[in-house]
Amino acid sequence: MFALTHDPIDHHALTESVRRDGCGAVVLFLGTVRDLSGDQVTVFLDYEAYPPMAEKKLAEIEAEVRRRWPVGEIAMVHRLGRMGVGEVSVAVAVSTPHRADAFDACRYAIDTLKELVPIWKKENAPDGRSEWVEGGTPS
Amino acid sequence: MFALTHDPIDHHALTESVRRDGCGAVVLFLGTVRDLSGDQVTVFLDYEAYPPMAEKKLAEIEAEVRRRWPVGEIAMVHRLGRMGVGEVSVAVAVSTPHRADAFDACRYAIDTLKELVPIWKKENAPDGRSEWVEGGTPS
Amino acid sequence: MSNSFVVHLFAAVAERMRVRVLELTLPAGSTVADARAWLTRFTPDVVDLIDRSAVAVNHEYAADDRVLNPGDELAVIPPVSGG
Amino acid sequence: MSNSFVVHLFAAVAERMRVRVLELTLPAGSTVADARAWLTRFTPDVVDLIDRSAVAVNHEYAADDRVLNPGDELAVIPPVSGG
Repeated sequence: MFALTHDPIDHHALTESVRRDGCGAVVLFLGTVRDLSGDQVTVFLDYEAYPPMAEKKLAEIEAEVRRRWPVGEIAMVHRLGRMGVGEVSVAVAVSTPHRADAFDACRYAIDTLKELVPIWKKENAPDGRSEWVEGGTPS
Repeated sequence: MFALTHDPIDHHALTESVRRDGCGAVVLFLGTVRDLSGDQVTVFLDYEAYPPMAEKKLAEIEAEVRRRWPVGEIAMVHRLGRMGVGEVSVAVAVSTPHRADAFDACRYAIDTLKELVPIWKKENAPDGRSEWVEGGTPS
Repeated sequence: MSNSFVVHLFAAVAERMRVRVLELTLPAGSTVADARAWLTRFTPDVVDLIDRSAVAVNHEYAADDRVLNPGDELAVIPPVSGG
Repeated sequence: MSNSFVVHLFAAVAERMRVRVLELTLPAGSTVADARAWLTRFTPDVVDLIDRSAVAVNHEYAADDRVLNPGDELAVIPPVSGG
Protein backbone atom coordinates (compact mmCIF):
# COMPACT_ATOMS: atom_id res chain seq x y z
CA MET A 1 0.00 0.00 0.00
CA PHE A 2 1.23 3.52 -0.79
CA ALA A 3 -0.34 6.95 -0.82
CA LEU A 4 0.26 10.64 -1.25
CA THR A 5 -1.82 12.80 1.04
CA HIS A 6 -2.27 16.42 2.06
CA ASP A 7 -3.57 15.37 5.48
CA PRO A 8 -1.52 14.52 8.58
CA ILE A 9 -0.22 10.96 8.43
CA ASP A 10 -1.75 8.56 10.97
CA HIS A 11 1.44 6.58 11.50
CA HIS A 12 -0.09 4.62 14.36
CA ALA A 13 -2.80 3.27 12.07
CA LEU A 14 -0.14 2.66 9.42
CA THR A 15 1.89 0.57 11.87
CA GLU A 16 -1.14 -1.47 12.88
CA SER A 17 -2.09 -2.00 9.23
CA VAL A 18 1.08 -4.01 8.51
CA ARG A 19 0.94 -6.34 11.53
CA ARG A 20 0.41 -9.99 10.60
CA ASP A 21 0.28 -13.15 12.74
CA GLY A 22 2.94 -14.74 10.56
CA CYS A 23 5.29 -11.76 10.89
CA GLY A 24 7.38 -11.48 14.05
CA ALA A 25 8.94 -8.15 13.07
CA VAL A 26 7.61 -4.71 12.22
CA VAL A 27 9.87 -1.78 11.38
CA LEU A 28 8.44 1.72 11.09
CA PHE A 29 10.38 4.68 9.73
CA LEU A 30 9.15 8.22 10.31
CA GLY A 31 10.64 11.24 8.58
CA THR A 32 9.84 14.40 10.49
CA VAL A 33 10.44 18.10 9.91
CA ARG A 34 13.62 19.18 11.70
CA ASP A 35 14.05 22.57 13.31
CA LEU A 36 17.49 22.96 11.73
CA SER A 37 18.88 22.21 8.30
CA GLY A 38 22.60 22.62 8.68
CA ASP A 39 22.88 25.97 10.49
CA GLN A 40 19.65 27.27 9.01
CA VAL A 41 16.57 27.48 11.23
CA THR A 42 13.47 26.06 9.56
CA VAL A 43 9.99 27.13 10.57
CA PHE A 44 8.06 25.10 8.04
CA LEU A 45 8.49 23.08 4.87
CA ASP A 46 6.45 22.98 1.68
CA TYR A 47 6.37 19.63 -0.14
CA GLU A 48 5.42 19.37 -3.80
CA ALA A 49 5.12 16.24 -5.95
CA TYR A 50 4.61 15.18 -9.54
CA PRO A 51 1.75 12.93 -8.47
CA PRO A 52 1.26 10.46 -11.34
CA MET A 53 4.99 9.76 -11.58
CA ALA A 54 5.42 9.69 -7.80
CA GLU A 55 2.67 7.06 -7.57
CA LYS A 56 4.26 5.04 -10.36
CA LYS A 57 7.62 5.10 -8.57
CA LEU A 58 6.04 4.18 -5.23
CA ALA A 59 4.29 1.24 -6.89
CA GLU A 60 7.62 0.12 -8.35
CA ILE A 61 9.31 0.38 -4.94
CA GLU A 62 6.54 -1.64 -3.32
CA ALA A 63 6.82 -4.32 -6.01
CA GLU A 64 10.61 -4.47 -5.67
CA VAL A 65 10.42 -4.73 -1.87
CA ARG A 66 7.93 -7.58 -2.15
CA ARG A 67 10.15 -9.29 -4.73
CA ARG A 68 13.30 -9.04 -2.59
CA TRP A 69 11.96 -9.75 0.91
CA PRO A 70 9.24 -12.00 2.38
CA VAL A 71 7.01 -9.07 3.20
CA GLY A 72 3.76 -9.55 5.09
CA GLU A 73 2.67 -6.00 4.33
CA ILE A 74 4.29 -2.71 3.40
CA ALA A 75 2.76 0.74 3.74
CA MET A 76 4.35 3.96 2.47
CA VAL A 77 2.71 7.35 2.83
CA HIS A 78 4.20 10.72 1.86
CA ARG A 79 2.49 13.91 2.93
CA LEU A 80 2.42 16.97 0.65
CA GLY A 81 1.83 20.65 1.33
CA ARG A 82 2.95 22.71 4.31
CA MET A 83 4.33 21.08 7.48
CA GLY A 84 5.65 22.59 10.68
CA VAL A 85 8.60 21.43 12.77
CA GLY A 86 8.01 17.99 14.27
CA GLU A 87 5.32 16.95 11.81
CA VAL A 88 5.66 13.63 9.99
CA SER A 89 6.35 14.08 6.27
CA VAL A 90 6.81 10.42 5.39
CA ALA A 91 6.12 7.06 7.02
CA VAL A 92 7.16 3.58 5.89
CA ALA A 93 6.05 0.46 7.78
CA VAL A 94 7.06 -3.10 6.87
CA SER A 95 6.35 -6.48 8.44
CA THR A 96 8.31 -9.68 7.78
CA PRO A 97 8.65 -13.02 9.59
CA HIS A 98 12.13 -12.12 10.92
CA ARG A 99 13.71 -8.85 11.95
CA ALA A 100 16.72 -8.52 9.63
CA ASP A 101 14.40 -8.51 6.61
CA ALA A 102 12.11 -5.91 8.17
CA PHE A 103 15.04 -3.53 8.75
CA ASP A 104 16.52 -4.14 5.29
CA ALA A 105 13.20 -3.81 3.48
CA CYS A 106 12.17 -0.64 5.33
CA ARG A 107 15.55 0.97 4.77
CA TYR A 108 15.58 0.05 1.09
CA ALA A 109 12.09 1.50 0.69
CA ILE A 110 12.86 4.87 2.29
CA ASP A 111 16.30 5.14 0.66
CA THR A 112 14.83 4.42 -2.77
CA LEU A 113 11.88 6.72 -2.17
CA LYS A 114 14.26 9.58 -1.38
CA GLU A 115 16.36 8.78 -4.42
CA LEU A 116 13.71 8.25 -7.09
CA VAL A 117 10.28 9.58 -6.17
CA PRO A 118 9.66 13.03 -7.67
CA ILE A 119 8.90 15.01 -4.53
CA TRP A 120 10.59 18.26 -3.51
CA LYS A 121 10.71 20.28 -0.36
CA LYS A 122 11.21 23.99 0.20
CA GLU A 123 12.66 25.15 3.50
CA ASN A 124 11.19 28.33 4.89
CA ALA A 125 13.32 30.33 7.34
CA PRO A 126 12.09 32.70 10.06
CA ASP A 127 13.13 35.76 7.98
CA GLY A 128 10.73 34.75 5.20
CA ARG A 129 13.39 33.46 2.85
CA SER A 130 12.89 30.08 1.32
CA GLU A 131 14.94 27.60 -0.65
CA TRP A 132 14.18 24.43 -2.57
CA VAL A 133 16.30 21.58 -1.29
CA GLU A 134 18.26 19.60 -3.85
CA GLY A 135 18.84 15.97 -3.02
CA GLY A 136 20.35 13.51 -5.43
CA THR A 137 19.80 13.60 -9.19
CA PRO A 138 17.54 10.72 -10.18
CA SER A 139 18.77 8.47 -12.95
CA MET B 1 14.60 4.93 28.67
CA PHE B 2 14.11 1.20 29.13
CA ALA B 3 11.62 -0.95 31.01
CA LEU B 4 10.44 -4.46 31.72
CA THR B 5 6.69 -4.77 32.07
CA HIS B 6 4.00 -7.39 32.50
CA ASP B 7 1.45 -5.12 30.82
CA PRO B 8 0.78 -4.74 27.10
CA ILE B 9 3.30 -2.37 25.49
CA ASP B 10 1.89 0.94 24.30
CA HIS B 11 4.17 1.17 21.27
CA HIS B 12 2.32 4.20 19.94
CA ALA B 13 3.13 6.17 23.10
CA LEU B 14 6.68 4.80 22.92
CA THR B 15 7.08 6.12 19.37
CA GLU B 16 5.75 9.54 20.34
CA SER B 17 8.05 9.64 23.37
CA VAL B 18 11.20 9.65 21.23
CA ARG B 19 10.15 12.35 18.74
CA ARG B 20 12.31 15.50 18.94
CA ASP B 21 12.30 18.70 16.89
CA GLY B 22 15.99 18.26 16.17
CA CYS B 23 15.56 14.69 14.96
CA GLY B 24 14.34 14.14 11.41
CA ALA B 25 14.22 10.37 11.73
CA VAL B 26 12.43 7.90 13.99
CA VAL B 27 12.77 4.13 13.65
CA LEU B 28 10.52 1.81 15.61
CA PHE B 29 11.05 -1.93 15.84
CA LEU B 30 8.28 -4.21 17.09
CA GLY B 31 8.81 -7.86 17.90
CA THR B 32 5.52 -9.73 17.86
CA VAL B 33 4.45 -13.28 18.67
CA ARG B 34 4.36 -15.34 15.47
CA ASP B 35 1.82 -18.07 14.82
CA LEU B 36 4.55 -20.41 13.61
CA SER B 37 8.05 -21.19 14.83
CA GLY B 38 9.56 -23.27 12.06
CA ASP B 39 6.83 -25.84 11.39
CA GLN B 40 5.53 -25.71 14.95
CA VAL B 41 2.25 -23.91 15.60
CA THR B 42 2.46 -21.56 18.59
CA VAL B 43 -0.62 -20.55 20.54
CA PHE B 44 1.10 -18.43 23.16
CA LEU B 45 4.53 -17.63 24.60
CA ASP B 46 5.70 -17.25 28.17
CA TYR B 47 8.54 -14.79 28.74
CA GLU B 48 10.71 -14.90 31.83
CA ALA B 49 13.57 -12.58 32.82
CA TYR B 50 16.32 -12.21 35.39
CA PRO B 51 15.15 -8.68 36.12
CA PRO B 52 18.07 -6.98 37.87
CA MET B 53 20.56 -8.25 35.31
CA ALA B 54 18.19 -7.58 32.41
CA GLU B 55 17.84 -3.98 33.56
CA LYS B 56 21.60 -3.65 33.93
CA LYS B 57 22.12 -4.95 30.39
CA LEU B 58 19.40 -2.68 28.98
CA ALA B 59 21.07 0.29 30.67
CA GLU B 60 24.39 -0.70 29.12
CA ILE B 61 22.79 -1.01 25.67
CA GLU B 62 21.17 2.41 26.03
CA ALA B 63 24.50 3.95 27.09
CA GLU B 64 26.34 2.32 24.19
CA VAL B 65 23.72 3.45 21.66
CA ARG B 66 23.99 7.02 22.97
CA ARG B 67 27.79 6.82 22.79
CA ARG B 68 27.85 5.54 19.21
CA TRP B 69 25.05 7.55 17.59
CA PRO B 70 23.67 11.10 17.96
CA VAL B 71 20.50 9.89 19.62
CA GLY B 72 17.70 12.29 20.46
CA GLU B 73 15.93 9.65 22.53
CA ILE B 74 15.84 5.88 22.77
CA ALA B 75 13.11 3.78 24.36
CA MET B 76 13.27 0.01 24.84
CA VAL B 77 10.50 -1.99 26.48
CA HIS B 78 10.32 -5.76 26.87
CA ARG B 79 7.14 -7.40 28.04
CA LEU B 80 7.19 -10.45 30.32
CA GLY B 81 4.61 -13.12 31.10
CA ARG B 82 2.15 -14.75 28.73
CA MET B 83 1.47 -13.37 25.24
CA GLY B 84 -0.80 -14.60 22.47
CA VAL B 85 -0.12 -14.58 18.74
CA GLY B 86 0.18 -11.06 17.35
CA GLU B 87 0.98 -9.39 20.67
CA VAL B 88 4.03 -7.15 20.95
CA SER B 89 6.77 -8.68 23.10
CA VAL B 90 9.41 -6.00 22.57
CA ALA B 91 9.53 -2.47 21.19
CA VAL B 92 12.56 -0.28 20.46
CA ALA B 93 12.18 3.30 19.26
CA VAL B 94 15.08 5.63 18.39
CA SER B 95 15.25 9.17 17.06
CA THR B 96 18.28 10.78 15.44
CA PRO B 97 18.85 13.84 13.24
CA HIS B 98 19.33 11.68 10.10
CA ARG B 99 17.86 8.38 9.02
CA ALA B 100 20.89 6.13 8.58
CA ASP B 101 21.77 6.58 12.26
CA ALA B 102 18.21 5.82 13.37
CA PHE B 103 18.21 2.53 11.46
CA ASP B 104 21.69 1.57 12.65
CA ALA B 105 21.03 2.50 16.28
CA CYS B 106 17.66 0.72 16.44
CA ARG B 107 19.05 -2.39 14.84
CA TYR B 108 22.07 -2.45 17.13
CA ALA B 109 19.79 -2.06 20.15
CA ILE B 110 17.46 -4.95 19.27
CA ASP B 111 20.28 -7.20 18.05
CA THR B 112 22.24 -6.63 21.26
CA LEU B 113 19.14 -7.01 23.40
CA LYS B 114 18.47 -10.41 21.84
CA GLU B 115 22.09 -11.41 22.31
CA LEU B 116 22.80 -10.26 25.85
CA VAL B 117 19.70 -9.50 27.89
CA PRO B 118 18.73 -12.45 30.13
CA ILE B 119 15.18 -13.06 28.93
CA TRP B 120 13.82 -16.41 27.81
CA LYS B 121 10.69 -17.50 26.01
CA LYS B 122 8.77 -20.75 26.12
CA GLU B 123 6.69 -21.73 23.10
CA ASN B 124 3.39 -23.39 23.88
CA ALA B 125 1.87 -25.58 21.18
CA PRO B 126 -1.84 -26.40 20.70
CA ASP B 127 -1.33 -29.94 22.09
CA GLY B 128 -0.19 -28.53 25.44
CA ARG B 129 3.48 -29.24 24.91
CA SER B 130 5.93 -26.46 25.56
CA GLU B 131 9.58 -25.80 24.92
CA TRP B 132 12.05 -23.18 26.06
CA VAL B 133 13.67 -21.52 23.07
CA GLU B 134 17.45 -21.35 23.03
CA GLY B 135 18.94 -18.38 21.25
CA GLY B 136 22.61 -17.54 21.31
CA THR B 137 24.89 -18.19 24.28
CA PRO B 138 25.80 -14.86 25.88
CA SER B 139 29.47 -14.18 26.47
CA MET C 1 6.38 17.84 -39.56
CA SER C 2 6.43 18.61 -35.88
CA ASN C 3 4.89 17.38 -32.65
CA SER C 4 3.66 19.12 -29.52
CA PHE C 5 4.49 17.92 -26.04
CA VAL C 6 3.16 18.95 -22.68
CA VAL C 7 6.07 19.68 -20.33
CA HIS C 8 5.59 19.79 -16.55
CA LEU C 9 7.91 21.88 -14.40
CA PHE C 10 8.35 21.62 -10.64
CA ALA C 11 9.88 23.09 -7.53
CA ALA C 12 12.74 25.57 -8.13
CA VAL C 13 12.43 25.33 -11.93
CA ALA C 14 8.73 26.13 -11.92
CA GLU C 15 9.18 28.85 -9.32
CA ARG C 16 11.99 30.64 -11.11
CA MET C 17 10.38 30.35 -14.56
CA ARG C 18 6.94 31.15 -13.13
CA VAL C 19 5.62 28.38 -15.35
CA ARG C 20 4.31 25.01 -14.21
CA VAL C 21 3.16 23.59 -17.54
CA LEU C 22 4.03 24.52 -21.09
CA GLU C 23 3.51 23.10 -24.51
CA LEU C 24 6.65 22.53 -26.52
CA THR C 25 6.65 22.02 -30.29
CA LEU C 26 9.59 20.14 -31.76
CA PRO C 27 10.40 18.65 -35.17
CA ALA C 28 9.41 15.02 -35.61
CA GLY C 29 12.17 12.70 -34.48
CA SER C 30 13.35 15.04 -31.74
CA THR C 31 14.91 13.56 -28.63
CA VAL C 32 14.97 14.34 -24.93
CA ALA C 33 18.23 16.20 -25.60
CA ASP C 34 16.44 18.43 -28.11
CA ALA C 35 13.76 19.18 -25.53
CA ARG C 36 16.45 20.07 -22.99
CA ALA C 37 18.18 22.34 -25.53
CA TRP C 38 14.98 24.17 -26.25
CA LEU C 39 14.16 24.60 -22.58
CA THR C 40 17.61 25.92 -21.68
CA ARG C 41 17.60 28.36 -24.63
CA PHE C 42 14.24 29.64 -23.53
CA THR C 43 15.16 29.94 -19.89
CA PRO C 44 18.73 31.14 -19.37
CA ASP C 45 18.12 31.82 -15.67
CA VAL C 46 17.53 28.15 -14.90
CA VAL C 47 20.05 26.57 -17.28
CA ASP C 48 22.18 25.26 -14.42
CA LEU C 49 19.18 23.85 -12.67
CA ILE C 50 17.84 22.13 -15.79
CA ASP C 51 21.30 20.72 -16.45
CA ARG C 52 21.19 19.16 -12.99
CA SER C 53 17.68 17.82 -13.60
CA ALA C 54 16.47 14.57 -15.05
CA VAL C 55 13.81 14.47 -17.74
CA ALA C 56 10.88 12.11 -17.45
CA VAL C 57 8.85 10.88 -20.40
CA ASN C 58 5.47 9.39 -19.55
CA HIS C 59 6.37 9.25 -15.83
CA GLU C 60 9.65 7.42 -16.37
CA TYR C 61 13.19 8.77 -16.21
CA ALA C 62 14.45 9.00 -19.81
CA ALA C 63 17.93 9.16 -21.33
CA ASP C 64 18.90 12.10 -23.54
CA ASP C 65 18.83 9.97 -26.70
CA ARG C 66 15.24 8.90 -26.14
CA VAL C 67 13.20 9.80 -29.25
CA LEU C 68 9.93 11.55 -28.51
CA ASN C 69 6.68 10.22 -29.87
CA PRO C 70 3.47 12.18 -30.41
CA GLY C 71 1.51 12.40 -27.17
CA ASP C 72 4.51 11.90 -24.85
CA GLU C 73 4.23 13.75 -21.54
CA LEU C 74 7.49 15.35 -20.50
CA ALA C 75 8.61 16.59 -17.11
CA VAL C 76 11.75 18.27 -15.82
CA ILE C 77 12.69 16.54 -12.55
CA PRO C 78 15.12 18.61 -10.45
CA PRO C 79 17.16 16.67 -7.88
CA VAL C 80 14.46 15.18 -5.67
CA SER C 81 14.28 15.93 -1.96
CA GLY C 82 11.27 14.07 -0.64
CA GLY C 83 11.23 12.15 2.59
CA MET D 1 36.88 -21.81 55.38
CA SER D 2 33.98 -21.69 52.96
CA ASN D 3 31.49 -19.20 51.55
CA SER D 4 27.81 -19.38 50.64
CA PHE D 5 26.40 -18.01 47.40
CA VAL D 6 22.86 -17.51 46.25
CA VAL D 7 22.42 -19.03 42.78
CA HIS D 8 19.47 -18.09 40.56
CA LEU D 9 18.18 -20.52 37.95
CA PHE D 10 15.93 -19.72 35.01
CA ALA D 11 13.87 -21.04 32.14
CA ALA D 12 14.60 -24.65 31.12
CA VAL D 13 17.19 -25.09 33.89
CA ALA D 14 14.82 -23.98 36.63
CA GLU D 15 11.95 -25.94 35.16
CA ARG D 16 13.83 -29.19 34.85
CA MET D 17 15.51 -28.90 38.25
CA ARG D 18 12.31 -27.61 39.86
CA VAL D 19 14.49 -25.10 41.66
CA ARG D 20 14.64 -21.37 41.02
CA VAL D 21 17.04 -20.30 43.78
CA LEU D 22 19.53 -22.30 45.81
CA GLU D 23 22.34 -21.59 48.21
CA LEU D 24 25.67 -23.06 47.28
CA THR D 25 28.54 -23.44 49.76
CA LEU D 26 32.02 -23.62 48.30
CA PRO D 27 35.53 -23.46 49.74
CA ALA D 28 37.08 -20.00 49.92
CA GLY D 29 38.90 -19.16 46.69
CA SER D 30 36.47 -21.14 44.53
CA THR D 31 35.84 -19.97 40.97
CA VAL D 32 32.93 -19.87 38.57
CA ALA D 33 34.22 -23.18 37.19
CA ASP D 34 33.93 -24.70 40.66
CA ALA D 35 30.35 -23.51 40.92
CA ARG D 36 29.59 -25.02 37.51
CA ALA D 37 31.16 -28.31 38.56
CA TRP D 38 29.11 -28.46 41.71
CA LEU D 39 25.90 -27.64 39.86
CA THR D 40 26.45 -30.26 37.17
CA ARG D 41 27.32 -32.92 39.76
CA PHE D 42 24.15 -32.12 41.62
CA THR D 43 21.95 -32.06 38.53
CA PRO D 44 22.92 -34.70 35.97
CA ASP D 45 19.68 -34.18 34.03
CA VAL D 46 20.62 -30.63 33.07
CA VAL D 47 24.37 -31.03 32.58
CA ASP D 48 24.17 -30.36 28.87
CA LEU D 49 22.02 -27.30 29.41
CA ILE D 50 24.31 -25.89 32.09
CA ASP D 51 27.29 -26.52 29.83
CA ARG D 52 25.59 -24.40 27.18
CA SER D 53 24.78 -21.69 29.71
CA ALA D 54 26.71 -18.65 30.80
CA VAL D 55 27.24 -17.85 34.46
CA ALA D 56 26.63 -14.36 35.76
CA VAL D 57 28.21 -12.97 38.92
CA ASN D 58 26.54 -9.89 40.36
CA HIS D 59 24.49 -9.42 37.15
CA GLU D 60 27.49 -9.58 34.84
CA TYR D 61 28.62 -12.41 32.57
CA ALA D 62 31.67 -14.00 34.21
CA ALA D 63 34.50 -16.16 32.88
CA ASP D 64 35.13 -19.59 34.38
CA ASP D 65 38.32 -18.44 36.11
CA ARG D 66 36.54 -15.67 37.98
CA VAL D 67 37.20 -16.08 41.72
CA LEU D 68 34.08 -15.81 43.87
CA ASN D 69 33.96 -13.38 46.76
CA PRO D 70 31.68 -13.60 49.80
CA GLY D 71 28.30 -12.13 48.99
CA ASP D 72 28.51 -12.66 45.21
CA GLU D 73 25.16 -13.39 43.56
CA LEU D 74 25.38 -16.11 40.94
CA ALA D 75 23.01 -16.97 38.12
CA VAL D 76 22.97 -19.63 35.45
CA ILE D 77 22.03 -17.95 32.15
CA PRO D 78 20.86 -20.42 29.51
CA PRO D 79 21.08 -19.23 25.89
CA VAL D 80 18.83 -16.18 25.90
CA SER D 81 15.80 -15.91 23.64
CA GLY D 82 14.19 -12.59 24.42
CA GLY D 83 12.86 -10.25 21.84
